[in-house]
Amino acid sequence: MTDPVLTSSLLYLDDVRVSFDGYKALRGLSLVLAPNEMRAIIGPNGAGKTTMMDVITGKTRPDEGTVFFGGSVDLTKRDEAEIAELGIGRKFQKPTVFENHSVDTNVALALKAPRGAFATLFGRAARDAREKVDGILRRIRLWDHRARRAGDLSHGQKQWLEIGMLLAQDPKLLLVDEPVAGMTDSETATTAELLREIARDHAVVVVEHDMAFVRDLGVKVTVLHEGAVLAEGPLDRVSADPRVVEVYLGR
Amino acid sequence: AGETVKVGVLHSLSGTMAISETTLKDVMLMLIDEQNKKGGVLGQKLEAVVVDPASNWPLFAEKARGLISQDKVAACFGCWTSVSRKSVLPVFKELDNILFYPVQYEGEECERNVFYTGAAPNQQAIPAVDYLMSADGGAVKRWVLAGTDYVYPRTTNKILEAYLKLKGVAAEDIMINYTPFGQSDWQTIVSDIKKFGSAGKKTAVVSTINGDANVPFYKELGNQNIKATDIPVVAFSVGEEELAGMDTKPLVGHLTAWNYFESIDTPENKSFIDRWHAFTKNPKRTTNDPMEAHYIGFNAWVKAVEKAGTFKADPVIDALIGVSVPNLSGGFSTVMPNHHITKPVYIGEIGADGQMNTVWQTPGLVVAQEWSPYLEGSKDLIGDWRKPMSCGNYNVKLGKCGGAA
Amino acid sequence: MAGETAPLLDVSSIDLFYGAAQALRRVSLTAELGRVTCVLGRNGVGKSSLLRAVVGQQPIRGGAIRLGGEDVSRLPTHARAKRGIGYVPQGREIFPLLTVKENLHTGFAPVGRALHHVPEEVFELFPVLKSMMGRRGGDLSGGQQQQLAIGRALVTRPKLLVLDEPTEGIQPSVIKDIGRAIDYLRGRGDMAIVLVEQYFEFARDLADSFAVMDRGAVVMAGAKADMVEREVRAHLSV
Amino acid sequence: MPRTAIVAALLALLCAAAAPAHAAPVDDALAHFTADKFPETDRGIDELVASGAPTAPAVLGALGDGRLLFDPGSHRVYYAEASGALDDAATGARADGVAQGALKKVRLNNGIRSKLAAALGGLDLLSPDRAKRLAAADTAFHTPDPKSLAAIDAALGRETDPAAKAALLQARAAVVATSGAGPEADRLGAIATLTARGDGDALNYVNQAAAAPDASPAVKNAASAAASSIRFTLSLWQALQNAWYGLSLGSVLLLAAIGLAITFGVMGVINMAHGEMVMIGAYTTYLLQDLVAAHAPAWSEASLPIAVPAAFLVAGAIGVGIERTVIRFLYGRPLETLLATWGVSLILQQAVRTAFGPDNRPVSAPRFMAGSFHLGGLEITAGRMWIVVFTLAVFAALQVVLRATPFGLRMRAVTQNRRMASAMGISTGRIDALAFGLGSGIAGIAGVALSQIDNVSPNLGQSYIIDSFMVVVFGGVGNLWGTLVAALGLGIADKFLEPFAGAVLAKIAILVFIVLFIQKRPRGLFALKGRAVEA
Amino acid sequence: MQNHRTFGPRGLVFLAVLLAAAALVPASSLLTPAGSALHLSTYAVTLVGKYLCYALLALSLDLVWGYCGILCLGQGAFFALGGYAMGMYLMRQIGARGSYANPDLPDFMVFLNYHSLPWTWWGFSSFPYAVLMALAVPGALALVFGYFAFRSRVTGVYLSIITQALTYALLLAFFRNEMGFGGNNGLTDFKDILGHDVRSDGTRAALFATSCVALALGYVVAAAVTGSKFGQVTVAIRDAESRVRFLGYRVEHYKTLVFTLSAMMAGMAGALYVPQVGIINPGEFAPANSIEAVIWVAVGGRGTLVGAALGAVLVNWGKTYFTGAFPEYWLFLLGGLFVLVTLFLPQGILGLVDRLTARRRPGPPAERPVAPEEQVLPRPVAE
Ligand SMILES: Nc1ncnc2c1ncn2[C@@H]1O[C@H](COP(=O)(O)OP(=O)(O)OP(=O)(O)O)[C@@H](O)[C@H]1O
Ligand SMILES: Nc1ncnc2c1ncn2[C@@H]1O[C@H](COP(=O)(O)OP(=O)(O)OP(=O)(O)O)[C@@H](O)[C@H]1O
Ligand SMILES: NC(N)=O
Ligand SMILES: [Mg+2]
Ligand SMILES: [Mg+2]
Repeated sequence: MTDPVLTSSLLYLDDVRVSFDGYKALRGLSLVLAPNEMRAIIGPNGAGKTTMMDVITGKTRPDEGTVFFGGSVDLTKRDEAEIAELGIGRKFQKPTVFENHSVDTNVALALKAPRGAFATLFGRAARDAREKVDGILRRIRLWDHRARRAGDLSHGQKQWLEIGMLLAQDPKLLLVDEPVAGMTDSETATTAELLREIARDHAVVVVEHDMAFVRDLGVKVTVLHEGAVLAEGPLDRVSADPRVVEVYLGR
Repeated sequence: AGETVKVGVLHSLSGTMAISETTLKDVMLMLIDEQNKKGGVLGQKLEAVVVDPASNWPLFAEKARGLISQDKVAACFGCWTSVSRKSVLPVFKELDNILFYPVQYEGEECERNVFYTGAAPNQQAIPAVDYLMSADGGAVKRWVLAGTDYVYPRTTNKILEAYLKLKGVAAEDIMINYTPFGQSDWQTIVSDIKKFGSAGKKTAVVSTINGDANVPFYKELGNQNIKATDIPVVAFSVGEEELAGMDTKPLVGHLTAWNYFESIDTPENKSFIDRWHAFTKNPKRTTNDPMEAHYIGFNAWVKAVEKAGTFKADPVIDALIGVSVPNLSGGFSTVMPNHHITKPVYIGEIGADGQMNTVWQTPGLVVAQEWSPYLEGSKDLIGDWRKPMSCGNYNVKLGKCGGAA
Repeated sequence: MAGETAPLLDVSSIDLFYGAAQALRRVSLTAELGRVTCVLGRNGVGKSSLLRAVVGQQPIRGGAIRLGGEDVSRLPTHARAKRGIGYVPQGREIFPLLTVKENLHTGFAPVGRALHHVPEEVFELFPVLKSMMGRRGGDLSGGQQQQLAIGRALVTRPKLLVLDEPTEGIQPSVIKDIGRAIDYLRGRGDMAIVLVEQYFEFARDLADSFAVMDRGAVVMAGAKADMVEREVRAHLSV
Repeated sequence: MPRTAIVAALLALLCAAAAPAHAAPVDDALAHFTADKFPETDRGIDELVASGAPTAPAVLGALGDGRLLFDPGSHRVYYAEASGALDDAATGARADGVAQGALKKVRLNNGIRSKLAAALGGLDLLSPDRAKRLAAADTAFHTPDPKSLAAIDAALGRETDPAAKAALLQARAAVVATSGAGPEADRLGAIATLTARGDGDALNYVNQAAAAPDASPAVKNAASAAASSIRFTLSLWQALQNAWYGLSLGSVLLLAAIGLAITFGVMGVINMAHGEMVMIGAYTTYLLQDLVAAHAPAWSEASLPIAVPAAFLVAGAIGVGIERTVIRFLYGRPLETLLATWGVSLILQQAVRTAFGPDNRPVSAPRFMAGSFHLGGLEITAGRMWIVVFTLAVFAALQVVLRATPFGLRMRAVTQNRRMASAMGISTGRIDALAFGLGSGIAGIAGVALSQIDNVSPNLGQSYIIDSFMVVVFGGVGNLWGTLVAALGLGIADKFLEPFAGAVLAKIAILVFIVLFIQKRPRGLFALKGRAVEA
Repeated sequence: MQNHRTFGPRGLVFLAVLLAAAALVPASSLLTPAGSALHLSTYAVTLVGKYLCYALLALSLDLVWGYCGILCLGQGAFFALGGYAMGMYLMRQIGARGSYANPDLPDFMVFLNYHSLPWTWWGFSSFPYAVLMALAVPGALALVFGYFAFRSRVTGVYLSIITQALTYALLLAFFRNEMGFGGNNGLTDFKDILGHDVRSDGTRAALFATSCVALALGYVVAAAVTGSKFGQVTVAIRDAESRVRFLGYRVEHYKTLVFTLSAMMAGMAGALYVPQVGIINPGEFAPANSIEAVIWVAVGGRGTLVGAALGAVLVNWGKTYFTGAFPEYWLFLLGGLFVLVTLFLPQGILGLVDRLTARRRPGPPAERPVAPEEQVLPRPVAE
């Protein structure tokens, strides 16, 4: 594997195909992400954005195609936990938190720390763990809710909590699926700012339908359609593309 | 007077064994009731303490302990399966009390605190085989030993196998088959039996199939059209009570071996049946062999208590040996030094009415062989609880009592 | 028309609790036929709770909910559906293992046999559903599920359509479609629509009247014309 | 006197129908019956046959049915007619005024029964009734005796019916093959006939033909070729037979599990009381049978079919009752349904035990479910066959209800998302109650069928509950087709293992197989894939 | 977040009661005269000793079920295996005192014509070896079984049913005399343990005290496990297994570890149970026994360790009492009790206590047994 694009990339997807009982969700998707790059992904409902994240995180095995991380790690051979340990974190489209744990425990569980069964059984929590958790809680504005059961949060609060968990995980690559769905405009702006800040030293892939938010991010945009890349480039150029207007933005 | 003496009744009233044991609880209540009407024992009234060990073996042990140490019963009547007996045995030994065990079993046991009023293998299985080998029984040459997979059938079949081989039956003329408890699909096995029986030699099935599995077994026999005249089945665990739950028409002619049948025509039996019907207020309730065993055991106990003049276990245990009480088939059963009783053996045919018609019986009473002479390990053992021997497993070859503890 | 005088939905001063925690405090809201009432507010202020109270998924402690004059506060959810409340919940709540077609057919329950067919307008509004009739609802993408959820509610031929953030996770062109759909439904005049939204432009374009919530209470309410965008936005920012 | 000799004697008797009656020997013969000893009875049969008394067939028939009575005092013998009227055994004349109570039955045992069967069977070889002739030929086939050859040949001479003729030829072949005598051609012919029959008995006789001391090399070769040919056919039939046994076991499993596939598979209730619903169905069958027997004896053959709807209603109603009083408070807490239904199952068991007693209740089989028939080399018992048919019918009906009715759709909607279903206007309470009632009712129906093959006792349900869960889960929870395939598959696997491993090991092997299989397919045989499941 | 209060006040009370009982009960039974008000009969001591073993079993089950969402319907198998290990030791102690006076072979082997001790019995004359086996055999079975099952991601009812199949298969296997464990009768008629007569009051008191200590120890271990970060992960697994994977935790390792630990606890419970009840036989493998254990946990309060132990003691005490006092009707009472507990005490008995004291503190999540049930029950799928 000496392909220069591959070795210099953080994430490399080439010709990935996935089908479910005959339905082709991904049809030759290719995508390259450089280290510390932030990328926005847009595309019609059902284009395969979430499926792409499933493939990267090991939830779905592609039928065909290559998926490499850090230039050398073949993600199709790893399971979810291994991939997470490699440094890929994810926020789900439907917020998924540990409903019976308190908000702060949710964050603490995500905190970067040894993940082994014996390590958690016998290990002591790092001294700065508490501060880190508190910092994140304040940042996602759930400090006041820290002792509540996560299952009792409202939809939007869960979204935030999941973002907080992603921060705690401190992965090399963040996959963020529709982070601002159900947020108010000002919250959306805050989130964009947060992501930009993270992107300074992390790679980020953001999926969103909120064009104002995508614009706020100010990064390269990839448009997926029917399981493959339809267009790629700055938002202005992409949104001027008549095909994108046709299938996605509408008139 | 005024004080009552308690008697423990340790039979499952729920769970898988309730089907067999509930009747035994009822018969004990009747016997105690009758005894009280006669004035009790030693001038004291008896009181039955009924508990439900729920077909659960550890619960048997717990209940036994409760009966003896909490309720202070003078004796217990109970258990059906061998495992329940094994489970309570240490308790009876430890707390030195008496258990009357009323069910046929595999033998190979002779304990001081237990009186075995059911049949040992030589009081049921061996005579049944003898009968089938006789001209009268059809001169059977080929044998299927079919049983439920547990200790009683396994041991009984081991004894029978040794016995049959001794009688010159070749190994290939013996088929042994075990099935799990509650087996309900007998298609394959019955068809195998049929095949085994079509080799041109007279074939019979010796069944040690337990309780619940019998109904589907006999239904399958009927369905596959195996008639008693082709391949008779002689069963050791099928009594009147089990037959009451079956449509017996297809079974007519199949055999059972017991020490008592409800159909036995004696005045004692008739009176017993009448009292039973009156007591249960059910003119259709059947009687069966283990009930008779309790009848004998209870009367023997009463007699022994009167002989000893006390309810204390030790004197009563000693007094029981040699006690002879009427059984229901017109004779007397005697408690022998090996704590088993003498019994007549009957072979009966199942009739369309669900009753057994005696077709053969031993000429006299049979003394139990608690240790089978046909097994390697036990052929040199005898049990005799009379003083001075007082040993349940005396080795006549070595001339000493084994395992005393 | 009766709607001219009395609103179809009249929520008056209700309280709602989750265990000991109060989520709604004396909340009032009305909705009239042929009009869209928009409920705005930040995360966790109680918008969904209010809708759940209206459809009957969450019991209220005080106040009353009237539909067409009848007090429905104590009726079970399905009885309210029979009286004409159609609900598009937040998070879509598609029956995952039923096919798209079956999902739509669940809407037959509250209506008479004569109406046991999917109204054609559902497919006109969301043509994607037509091509996916045989697929399991749970397999659809998020946006597709949202469209299915709206279509499913329309099958019950509601008089009151309650939508909880219907644009969440929807691609822009479909948001426009949904907007047009709501506009169309309003235009028919036989339906009152309550819309919970975070997406302010969308709400502003559609709404006839507003209610803005904060911390479990309605802090502003009135016709669109009476609303000052700056004040509303102030309530929506952190 | 050997049995075949009696046949010959009886035949002679019949052929010389008008032989003069000897009064004295008849009385002597009958006197044996009054001794109440089997050897005497045996002798009595011989002498009666030898006496050629005209009442002999009637007396022997009565003996076989247990209708032959004697007076211990007067030593007279009577036989009872079906009507209950008594006839004198010696004369056949009506014997009025004899006190029935004083009479004792002449006892039977299997030896006597066989002897009678042969005696009466011999008579039947020439019976005008075709069925009797067939049966007699079959008896002769199964008890080959050289002495009966003459009788068979005589019967063959008269026989015109092709089936009866074929049966007689087989009987003759059996005699020839086992006798170790006769011309070579005759023996070869017999071997050919037996090969054509091709069953276990034929194999046995062919082997005997080969083993005859004077068998010629030609006979030996023919016999060993025949034996291997029969063995091959037999092994093919055996495989089919095992498949049938498996199918029939599988359909019992399916029947027991199918109600659970609703209450557990579809509704998600861990229904430990499912077995008790089966039991209640079986008791309903028992009660109904008793009711019919008491009030409408003419309908007793129909009591089983009537029990099907009755059991459905009774068990279904109890199911609805349980749902309304207990289960409905537990939706969303399925684990607690385990606890509650376990309690319910204890209560139901004990209730039945208290009401009916702990012992088995007899349920008899209607005629159409009794006996067995052959299909080539397959032996199919009628009862099992009807159960297979019935099970498949229940399965099909259930599929229709679930797939093609609004009720089915609503039920699935409710179980997938109760809150949302309610918001769609579905009256969840009603659907829940009906669905649980449906599952319970089907369990009740299973009880009707199981009453035919198993104990009707308070423990009936307990013996099926584990297998039922195993089947539903193995097939994939909620997938009715999975339940079907799992039940039949496990049944067939069990029946193919049983001949090698024995019933106990076969069962263990099946359990181990399930454990291993689930590793490969963690969501059962027919697992649904995709997002919809994880959502 | 991190739950530093490993035991909490309730746990401390529980431990104190156990340790006090370990000291006082034997004293009362041995040192006070039979008539005295302070005297506890041997019957009572043995009975409670048995309940304590059940409590330890329940505790082990709660560890996997309440805190990790693994509804094991085969927990009785581990209990029974531990019991057999101890039973084999006790059998070997009988020596030549058996009926047949055979110094090498237990009685059942003699009459089944065994000529030498099967290899499975080697070493069991040593007490440490037997104790080791009581832990190691259930542990190893759980390790292997769990590793494969969890690696294959068998969850929910599928896992429950294969654990049930496991115990059922073991039941059938142990029934077979060929297995060399005494078939249906099992092992019984024990005489000595560590040189002391198992039937003496002193030994019984000692066994009782040991059971108390074992239960206390089991509780300490379980509480430490559930109170650690490991425990939080297992609860997270219970509630959202796949989400845990995406955080990088190896779910199968966690599950296998808890499962193995729990099996070893169950094995220990079985080993203590056998000398106190005097018999071990295949009946202990019966699936119904394992289901009953689940019910004790549910009655006491799933996800509350103390509750599980309490549930076991209460249900068994009820069973003892009802079967003696109402032998004909006890199933109505017990069955009714289960129904009522489910309807009125949805969180079990301790759940009720929690609810009554809820206002005082929110309680760490691990102590709150409300779990999304989807974890155990796959979403029903209609065909
Ligand atoms: N497990 C599955 N089984 C069947 N079809 C599936 C499965 N998973 C995804 N699909 C289909 O694949 C397509 C792509 O889905 P995906 O969720 O990736 O879309 P998306 O781009 O994330 O859409 P959205 O913006 O609406 O979230 C959809 O049409 C969906 O129905
Ligand atoms: N089931 C519940 N149990 C306890 N508290 C809840 C529950 N559902 C919501 N809450 C709480 O009630 C408050 C209102 O929640 P609600 O879901 O109504 O908010 P919302 O306005 O719809 O927010 P969002 O925009 O995030 O959807 C929140 O603080 C939330 O945490
Ligand atoms: N002793 C018996 N029949 O188990
Ligand atoms: Mg998506
Ligand atoms: Mg909301």
